[in-house]
Amino acid sequence: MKESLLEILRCPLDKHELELEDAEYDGEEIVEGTLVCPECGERYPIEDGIPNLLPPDMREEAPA
Amino acid sequence: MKESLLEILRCPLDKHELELEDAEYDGEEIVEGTLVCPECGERYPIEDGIPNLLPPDMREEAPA
Amino acid sequence: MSVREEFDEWAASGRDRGMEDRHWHTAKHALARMPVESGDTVLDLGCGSGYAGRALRETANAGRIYGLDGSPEMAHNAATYTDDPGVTYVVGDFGSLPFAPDAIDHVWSMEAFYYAADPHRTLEEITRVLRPGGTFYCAVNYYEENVHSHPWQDTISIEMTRWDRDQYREAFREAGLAVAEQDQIPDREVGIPPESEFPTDDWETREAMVERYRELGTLLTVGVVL
Amino acid sequence: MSVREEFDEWAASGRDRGMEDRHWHTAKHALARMPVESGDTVLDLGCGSGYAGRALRETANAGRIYGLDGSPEMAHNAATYTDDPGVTYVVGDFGSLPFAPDAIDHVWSMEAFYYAADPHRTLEEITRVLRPGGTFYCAVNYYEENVHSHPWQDTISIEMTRWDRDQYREAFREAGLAVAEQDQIPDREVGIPPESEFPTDDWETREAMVERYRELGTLLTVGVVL
Ligand SMILES: Nc1ncnc2c1ncn2[C@@H]1O[C@H](CSCC[C@H](N)C(=O)O)[C@@H](O)[C@H]1O
Ligand SMILES: Nc1ncnc2c1ncn2[C@@H]1O[C@H](CSCC[C@H](N)C(=O)O)[C@@H](O)[C@H]1O
Repeated sequence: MKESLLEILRCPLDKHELELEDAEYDGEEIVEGTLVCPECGERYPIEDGIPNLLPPDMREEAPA
Repeated sequence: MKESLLEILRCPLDKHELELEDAEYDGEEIVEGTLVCPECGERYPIEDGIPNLLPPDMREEAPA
Repeated sequence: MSVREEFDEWAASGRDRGMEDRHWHTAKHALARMPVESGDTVLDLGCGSGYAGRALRETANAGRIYGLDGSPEMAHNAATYTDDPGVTYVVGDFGSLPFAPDAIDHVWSMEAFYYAADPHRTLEEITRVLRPGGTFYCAVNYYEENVHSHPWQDTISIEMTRWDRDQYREAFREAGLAVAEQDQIPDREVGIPPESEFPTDDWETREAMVERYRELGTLLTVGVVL
Repeated sequence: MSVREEFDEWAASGRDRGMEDRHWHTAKHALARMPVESGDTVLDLGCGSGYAGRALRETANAGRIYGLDGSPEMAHNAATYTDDPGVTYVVGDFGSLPFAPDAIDHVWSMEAFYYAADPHRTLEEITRVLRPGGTFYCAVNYYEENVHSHPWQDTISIEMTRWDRDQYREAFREAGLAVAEQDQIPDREVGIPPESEFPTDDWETREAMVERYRELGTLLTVGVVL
């Protein structure tokens, strides 16, 4: 994802703007990192360039 | 036309409500009569049950 | 010649029923898409024989249909084709609609809009008479992309507006109509003769006729009042 | 099973591309009607392989496409099918869209809406993220009138919403979306074998298959935010 995506992305829980942490870049693309909601504290992973903004209760890993 | 049509019909020139004059009825249908705009004084004929609400400059008879 | 004179002549010579037959091929598909609810009030602009409004009474149970036409002969003909008390014909001009604001749920117009002397003003009038959320279904065969329609202007004394798809969308938005859809509806019904019969009276080549009817079709632009 | 688990499995087994091939038959007609202008931002809800958004980039010159899907595998597959910088995939749920208000010009969704756990809430979310005048194009093959789709629920662990045409229109309006159009788009492309080959694995009779594809088709409901 591009950093400009932060303008439009919101926390799915409280619709607050998100902040980027621990970003790893490949050129302009953010490939890994974390999106943090400063309002509720929830953390959303960026994996392989794709942010995962599922509400936390839908995000758990599938049972192995 | 039905009398209830007056609720929705307006003078094409100034959009004022219209008043009915000289109405001839066939049951509930008004078959002849005149619609008058109390605002601008313009008069619109009802012919064969159909009101003619063309603006006056478009209404003249075709040259014979 | 005026709209009234031109189309009174058409009506007197029975062209109203001829247009109905041809226009129905594509009009019915557009009519079927309209979100008309039981009891809704629909205005048919340039109603001609009035077939579209009568169809919406039957299929969508529209409560009231107003068919407006600038030609008294057209309106009088239309009135003789029905005795449905929910259907009313009115003689009037596209430039100054004789209706109250917000009085109409949906406006339909087939093969008529481009005769408006000032199409922008007509769109503003449509926006005025429609309630918020009401739709304007505007269907035309005469438009820029349909090159086969261009010569039509030479056969008629009224000046016609030949917008392209973009111009329709832009003009709708200027008048306060959000564009919800734009589509070209093919006519799959008109019979196209085999190659060997071309040229016909109307068509140089079969290819041109196929393009006109099966590919270009009727341009439909749908606007919604915000 | 959750949406994520169910559809991760579909994605892993390549069903994303299979759906793309089949859905394209009707989706392309609905996509072609969308009033997307050059530079517009479009959100594809339940994007699967992401083909619809990519098509709107090419044909309508959309400025930005966001493909949202609840299945990480679907989103990751979709990302591998393009390197267009105007296209972005996001994992998220229909119940709480991770976007700012008024951020989106048009929302598209094909064969996905009825998986929403609370479809009314999803419609409210769509209304929230769309700007006034923005459209929601909602296309589904699973709906009440399509009796041939009813058994699909038995093959999937997620509860599906089976509204009829009226229920779609009513729910749109409740959520603040004016209904601009409703249509059933036939699939004229899927091959239907000759009578002698029925019953097939999937179809008892040829008549049923014709009804499903050529007559009932894909239900499209278009809403506009007032
Ligand atoms: N400025 C104007 N005001 C009102 N009606 C007009 C008009 N210009 C043209 N018309 C009417 O528009 C009609 C166009 S012909 C189309 C008729 C009908 N809708 C159909 O599909 O067959 C004619 O009946 C003509 O009288
Ligand atoms: N609640 C939910 N939130 C987000 N995505 C969902 C969802 N429920 C289902 N989906 C996604 O919706 C898609 C339905 S399959 C349709 C995919 C694509 N639109 C096409 O036309 O082929 C799947 O990819 C699934 O993961």
